[in-house]
Amino acid sequence: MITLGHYLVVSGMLFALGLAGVIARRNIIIVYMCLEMMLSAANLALVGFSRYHLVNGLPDYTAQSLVFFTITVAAAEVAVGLAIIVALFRTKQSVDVESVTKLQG
Amino acid sequence: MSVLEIIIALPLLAALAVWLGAPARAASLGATFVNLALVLYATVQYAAKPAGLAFTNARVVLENPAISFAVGADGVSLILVLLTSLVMLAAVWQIEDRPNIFYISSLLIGGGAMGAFLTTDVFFIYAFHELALIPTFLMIALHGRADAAQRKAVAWKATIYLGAGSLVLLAGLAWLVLEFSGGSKLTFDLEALRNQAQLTPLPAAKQAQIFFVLLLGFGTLVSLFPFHSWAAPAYATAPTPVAMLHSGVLKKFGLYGLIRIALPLLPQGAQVEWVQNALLLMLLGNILVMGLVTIHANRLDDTLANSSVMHMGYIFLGLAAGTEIALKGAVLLMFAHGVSIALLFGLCGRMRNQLGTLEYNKLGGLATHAPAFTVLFAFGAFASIGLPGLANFAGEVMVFAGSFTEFKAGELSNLHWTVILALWGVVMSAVYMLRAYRNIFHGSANTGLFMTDPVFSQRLPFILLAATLLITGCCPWLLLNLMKSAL
Amino acid sequence: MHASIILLLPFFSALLILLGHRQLKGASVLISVGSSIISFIACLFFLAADDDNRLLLPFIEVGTFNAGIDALIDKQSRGMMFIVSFVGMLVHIFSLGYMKDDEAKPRFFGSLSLFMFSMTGIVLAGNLFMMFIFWELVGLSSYLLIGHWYQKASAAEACKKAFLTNRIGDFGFMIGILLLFGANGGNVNLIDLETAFTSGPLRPDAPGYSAGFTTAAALCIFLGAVGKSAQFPLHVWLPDAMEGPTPVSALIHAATMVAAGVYMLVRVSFLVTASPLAAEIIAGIGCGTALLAALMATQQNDIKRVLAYSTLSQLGYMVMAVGAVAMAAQHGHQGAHAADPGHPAMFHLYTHAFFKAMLFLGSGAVIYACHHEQDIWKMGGLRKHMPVTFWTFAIGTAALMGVPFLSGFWSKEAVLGAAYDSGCKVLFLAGAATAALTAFYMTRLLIVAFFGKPRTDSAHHATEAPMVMILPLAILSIFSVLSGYDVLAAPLQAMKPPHVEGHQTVLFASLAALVLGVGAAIYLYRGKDKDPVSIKLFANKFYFDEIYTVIVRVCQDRLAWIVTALERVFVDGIVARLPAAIIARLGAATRMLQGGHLQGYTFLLGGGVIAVIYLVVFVLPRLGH
Amino acid sequence: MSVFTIEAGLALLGLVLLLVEAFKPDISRRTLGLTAIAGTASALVLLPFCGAPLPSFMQPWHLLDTLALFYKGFAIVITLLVLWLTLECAPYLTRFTVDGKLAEMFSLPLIVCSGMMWMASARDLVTVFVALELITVSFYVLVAFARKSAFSLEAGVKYLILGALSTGILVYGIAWIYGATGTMSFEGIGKALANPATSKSTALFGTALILCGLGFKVAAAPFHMWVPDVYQGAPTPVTAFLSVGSKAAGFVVLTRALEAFLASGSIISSEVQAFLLVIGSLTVLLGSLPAMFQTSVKRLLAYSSISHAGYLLLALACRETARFELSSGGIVAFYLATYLPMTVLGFLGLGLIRANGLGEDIKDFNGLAKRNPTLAFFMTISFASLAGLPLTAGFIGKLFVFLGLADHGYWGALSCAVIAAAAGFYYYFKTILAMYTTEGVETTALTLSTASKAVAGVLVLI
Amino acid sequence: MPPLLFYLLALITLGFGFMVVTGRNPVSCALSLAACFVGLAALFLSLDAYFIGVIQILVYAGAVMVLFLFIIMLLDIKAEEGRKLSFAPIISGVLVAVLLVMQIITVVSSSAIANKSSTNTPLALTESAGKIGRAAALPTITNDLKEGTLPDAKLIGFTLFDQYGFHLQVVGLLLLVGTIGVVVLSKRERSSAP
Repeated sequence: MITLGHYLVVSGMLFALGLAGVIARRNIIIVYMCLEMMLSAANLALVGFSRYHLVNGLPDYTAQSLVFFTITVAAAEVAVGLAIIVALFRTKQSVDVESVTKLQG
Repeated sequence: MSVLEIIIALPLLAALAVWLGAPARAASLGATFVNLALVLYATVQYAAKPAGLAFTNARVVLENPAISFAVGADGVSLILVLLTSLVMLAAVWQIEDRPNIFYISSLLIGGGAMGAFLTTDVFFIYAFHELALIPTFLMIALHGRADAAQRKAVAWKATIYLGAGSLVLLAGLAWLVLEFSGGSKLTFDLEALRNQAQLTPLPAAKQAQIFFVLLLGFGTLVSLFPFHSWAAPAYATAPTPVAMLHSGVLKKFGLYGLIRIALPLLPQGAQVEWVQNALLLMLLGNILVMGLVTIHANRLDDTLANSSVMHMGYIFLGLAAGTEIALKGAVLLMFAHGVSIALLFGLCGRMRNQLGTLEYNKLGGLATHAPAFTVLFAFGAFASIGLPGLANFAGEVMVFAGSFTEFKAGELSNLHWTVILALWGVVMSAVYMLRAYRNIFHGSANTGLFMTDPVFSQRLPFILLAATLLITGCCPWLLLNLMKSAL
Repeated sequence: MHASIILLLPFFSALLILLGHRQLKGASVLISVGSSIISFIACLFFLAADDDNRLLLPFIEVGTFNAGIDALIDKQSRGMMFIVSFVGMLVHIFSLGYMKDDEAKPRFFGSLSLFMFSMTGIVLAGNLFMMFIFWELVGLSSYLLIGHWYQKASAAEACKKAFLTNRIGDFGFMIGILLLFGANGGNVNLIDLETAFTSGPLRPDAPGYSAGFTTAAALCIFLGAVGKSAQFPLHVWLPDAMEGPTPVSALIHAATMVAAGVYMLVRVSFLVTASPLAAEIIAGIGCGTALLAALMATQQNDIKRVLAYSTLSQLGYMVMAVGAVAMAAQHGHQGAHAADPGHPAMFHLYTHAFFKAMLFLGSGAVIYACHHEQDIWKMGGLRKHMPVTFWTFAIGTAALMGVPFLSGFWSKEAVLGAAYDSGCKVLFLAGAATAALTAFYMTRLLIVAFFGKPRTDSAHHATEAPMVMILPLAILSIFSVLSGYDVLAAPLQAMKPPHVEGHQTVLFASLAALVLGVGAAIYLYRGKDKDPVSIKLFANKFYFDEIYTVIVRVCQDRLAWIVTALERVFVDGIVARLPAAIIARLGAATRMLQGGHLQGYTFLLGGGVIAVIYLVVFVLPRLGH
Repeated sequence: MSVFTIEAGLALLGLVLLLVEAFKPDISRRTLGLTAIAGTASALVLLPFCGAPLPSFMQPWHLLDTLALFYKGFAIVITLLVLWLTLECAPYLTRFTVDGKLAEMFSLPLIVCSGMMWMASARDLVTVFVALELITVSFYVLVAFARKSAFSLEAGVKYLILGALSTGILVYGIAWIYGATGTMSFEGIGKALANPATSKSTALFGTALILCGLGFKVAAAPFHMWVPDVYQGAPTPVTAFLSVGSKAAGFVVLTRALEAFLASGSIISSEVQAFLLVIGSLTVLLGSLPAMFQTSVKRLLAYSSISHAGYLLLALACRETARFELSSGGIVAFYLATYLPMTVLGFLGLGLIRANGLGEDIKDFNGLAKRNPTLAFFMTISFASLAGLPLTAGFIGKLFVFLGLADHGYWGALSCAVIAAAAGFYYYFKTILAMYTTEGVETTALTLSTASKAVAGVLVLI
Repeated sequence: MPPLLFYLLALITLGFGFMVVTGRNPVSCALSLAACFVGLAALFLSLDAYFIGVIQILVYAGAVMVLFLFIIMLLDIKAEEGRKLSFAPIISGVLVAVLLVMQIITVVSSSAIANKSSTNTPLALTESAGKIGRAAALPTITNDLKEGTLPDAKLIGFTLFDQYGFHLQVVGLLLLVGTIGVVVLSKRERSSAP
């Protein structure tokens, strides 16, 4: 019997997975992928909630439209982010997080 | 528009003018002269009918919490303002070929002190004092008499102490305001707070707590033992006018605050046993410990700086006694000490500039070549050891007498024992002052270090202070009359 | 009226001279001397003034505390006033000659006037606070005068020593005043205090009477006198004070200021009377000082020091008298030696003032003649060179020794009588012994300095002093002969105690002492060129100075050093450095967080989230509200 | 005429500027900048006349109360200042931009501004999210704008990763709050939380996540670690914009969200309150303690802005006041209002010194008083105010916070705040002192455009 | 839905997600991310969110992934083969993840809504046909509902344009800003400066 709980746990695991990746990986592009994963995990939670929060018998579409926005925003973020990463690569010839440690203290 | 507002504004405006390039000396001297004149005018006015707050005027700044720029003066504040304007005049006057910042800072410190003494709104009382602290700190750090690193260290020490003290003080004041704001609005108006305090007085225990916080806060500003160790190096390092103004005037702010804010609002606070004992202990620390430290000093500026820390003990004694006589004595003593220490620091500064050293074992026999200078110094020195006929004596004796008013033949309370020990401090101050005097002015003239009397115009500021000492020393009632209704 | 003239005239002359001596050069001398003369004349009128106690100037009036400048005019103050202004005037005149070629003359005369002012204040003082004020001021003026030749290290040290020693005395004096102030409800007016002690709330049988308090108050006040009148153990400053110009020694350190202590004690004799213990201690200290000083005097070679120690011992005499009279009073010998009308101490003070002042001035003349040579062994044979000085000096010596029918004789007998009545034999015997010693060392002085043949050419070429210096000597000699007799004593209100009969013992004792002392001296010193006897202990003044130096070094300098160190280390360290250090550490630590590594940041962020969730979701709800 | 016109208008102006720059490449940046400034200024002028009620279709997500209006005005002002600051700093900014183009530096702030204005009146989480993202993404671009400077780029990367992370957290939080309460509008959330049936742990979980997400935006510890690096790396005007604009935006959302979370009878109010206190205390400390050891003024200002955020959080924590009418919203608004001029002034000085070819280290301030007394004077005022010295606006703000804390008896937090303030005295004075030390390296007089003088003067007066 | 299917999908999602996190080669990471998203999309479908599922595939697995791959290729980033990995971050990452998961599980298990399921909260399409409020303006929606099919896309569309029209604009603006950003940040310097 699959309950909302299952979905939430899956989304949570995905979220945690993403977080772990963000923390552990050194390749900025992969870090960025992990970030996207986290966003999608959030989406999963949202959709799950919206499905089981019925407004007069139908899923709550306000939540789903938020998901829609999230995806769009994520796309935009990816665009900008990748642009920045490219710029970084151009100057530093590397996408390693360890290549940006000048600013500190 | 009250005359007090002009008195406050004048130095600050003058400072601004000098900053913007007005002729420094002329502007400053002019401002301070006019200021002194105004203060004298106000004092005379008040002396005619010495009752309550005079020249009051309030401008609302904030509705809630109620903060207003309210000025007003009674005997106590007038005496301190008189002190301020005298010392400020002398300090500005004795500056010789120094950059403008000397004038600016002197004016700022003076103006800040004026504001602190004349406003009757806790917020501004506090604010003006802080305003006066900045230039002090800057001047010590920038134009102090030591190599850059050392003077910066000294300046930092002073700033951190004073800053911390001010924050504790702020906490205490905030507590007061929270306790005594009647109704649903916070108010900073001293009168309102006082009324509320009279309407609904706090339990003595709580008063004691608040009073203690205030005591620590104000005490740090007055270099109350053991929060004093900023003072001596700061004064020893500070440029002459700053040393004069801070030790002479600004330092008195803490005491003024205690008399003006803490005591009226927390009448039982100071009398609660543990607070009083703590205070007595601390002030004994000031008198005895610092007395010995002073005796140990072997440079004039150290001696003066430490002595000025030590003498605070007597004023605190007056507060601790809390009787009318003692309090008025304390105020008198504040005035006297301010004038005398300013005089001494001023002369000390001259000596340092001319001789380059202040170490006793290098000096000697200056009296031979600089008799007038010697006489002036003697005025300051003997005043500060409480010689009758000079201002400090009346204050000290009043403090002592005031502490003995409720004395039953037979039993001596802690207070009385403290007074007796404090009296021994008088002996100690004689020891170090005479030592200084003997080492510097007596003995055979040391040909290596040669110094002559300042020209007459440069003598005048010191003569002004010395004369003040003599007059108030012979006729303390001149000042006491101002305080007829106060306290 | 007269009172205020006498008081303020010297004040203004002092102010004028000290502040403006640059402008008015020679004039300052005239101002000073003139003022002294005027105030002497005023004082003559003053002698006729009738008792009262009126306020001259306001000083402090707050609540119960009002210490004004008021004059208590009665027999004692009138008499004392006469002494002060009379001797003062003579010394002024004498100084004209003595200080003729001193470049700092104005300062000298200014200080002299200042002294006259303060001394007058003490004499007139109607309440203890006023007395304290002028008490300190005479201290100042004596400081200035002793330090007149401040270039001399010895003088500089001496004046410092004098002031500080007096400060210690004043410390006690102030405590005493405060005790009385508190106990008597803020009223320290002498008359009121007397009533309070005799019939008021402080009388022995009053409720809440505390003997301890009375004794304490009496002794504290007495400490003031100890300082001013150079009693043991605070006597060390007086001999050194001889560094000052001789006229000063005559006026301040012989006739008037040092006597102020005694005067004050007499003023508060009701207090002494009220406390037996205090009375005994006072008498004891008095006679101890008398004896010790006399012993020291026997071995001094500096003419002024001999006189100084003699002064000490005479002061001891007076103090002893005060104590003795009080003891006598406690034993019920009222009337005989009561403080009023005549008090032995005051009487001795009175006579002593004249002859001791004269002796000092005489020695001054001698020193002046010998070009500031003070060692008596370098003099000799001065009798022929300066006869007038010699004769006056001789008269003075005789008076001091208490040769019958000279003033000293009467007063000394009175004092011994008091000691006798006190019932304490020790006092009496010590007194007698002191008398003998006095006779001894004075004779020694006279013989060595004036008889025999000159031992140095400075003594050889000594010539008689000028008129201005001779005149005061002459006048004083007259007084030291006559002042014991009612002829002078009565109009001058010398408080001469009625000469009571039945003291044969006393009479014989004093005569015996005289004969003994003189005989011994003549026998020992006749025609000697160097001191036949030398007793190190006496010569070195019982090593008091050395002991005190040690005490000061240990109890003050070492202590100061230690305390300073502690203050630096602990107070500063704990209050200032420690917190600063802690904050600094924290700052550095927190700064470590900013490693600049992205991974570190993300970790912190993730960890933060975990922590926050843990806090908010799992901890806080448990805590409840 | 309604506020919406202004909001849309500003965004539109931004786009127009872009187009112009695109099609007329040779247009001088001065004209662009001045146009932008003029537009913003006119917006500011028009703002008071926008009382008109909003069209009904906007009501559900667009709230127009005094708070919103205040923050809208705030946004416009800061944008104005930033634009002008950009103009001032243009000379050295262009050195790090491609082809010395700055057009986006003028247009993006306008868009950000409208984003902030929308945020100010957001009444549901969707709007918050969208507006917030608009701002954030624009800031990604702005921070990395001077990309020829390695610092700017590094800052861009760091901000990008951490910002995206925080966005993820925020969205996840929104999801959970939605799950717990079944709605996204603040009123709805408030109502739901007031209803005891709502699952507490779920609500708390969501709240915690959201607070973390917002905490990142307002630079609250422990989510502050991006601030120093990013602020230091970003072009000075952008830093100013970040430290005032985006912080203010974060706080307005925080205020709104807290209104919901701490609604009367809310089941989680006490937890949230405690959380705010803890975070606030932590923030003031973590902000001021490291600041004492900074040598770069810009970084110092960054830390100081952290600690100021801490004070603001503490102010938010004193929610319903015990006795006195100091509404925390009011305090926050006042604090921000005072914080704006002094910070901008600080960055202005920084920018000008930078524009005169000096670095951003404290030692570069040496002898400023000699080189340019006026600027030194302004800077002194600004730093004194940041330090919270009496008679300066900053003091009153701090005082209110202290009073509020004392009023509630939050002694722990109060002591932290006091310690932080004490530390603050130290590092601000260190800079002030530097300005007056005469051993200045070289005493070349700094040039200061009259305009900037004027503006600075105005700022000082505030 | 059958649990088995759910677990399968979950496994796909998480498994590929795990590969993203652990993969050494960026390309493989990107591809596994795409796969992960596909699984996610399937989960969306299983939650009756067809539209979302579709755009998840289109936007993410399609556009975004392509973008990623494109960039990776463009910069031809070497695989992290040679570089030995540093353990501190990995351990901390794992730690944080584990803790987070534990927390989430606790929260989920403690909250009531978590055990809603398609059985205890079924969609009531036909009943809801009457009470869809303003959406009724669109007859198609009502008709679909009456037929018992969920007009998912239509309903989302309606919500978007009815409630969130403004937000759409803003997001559009956002995308524009993104574009500007990309242009600003990645345009090359004109080498020949006139």
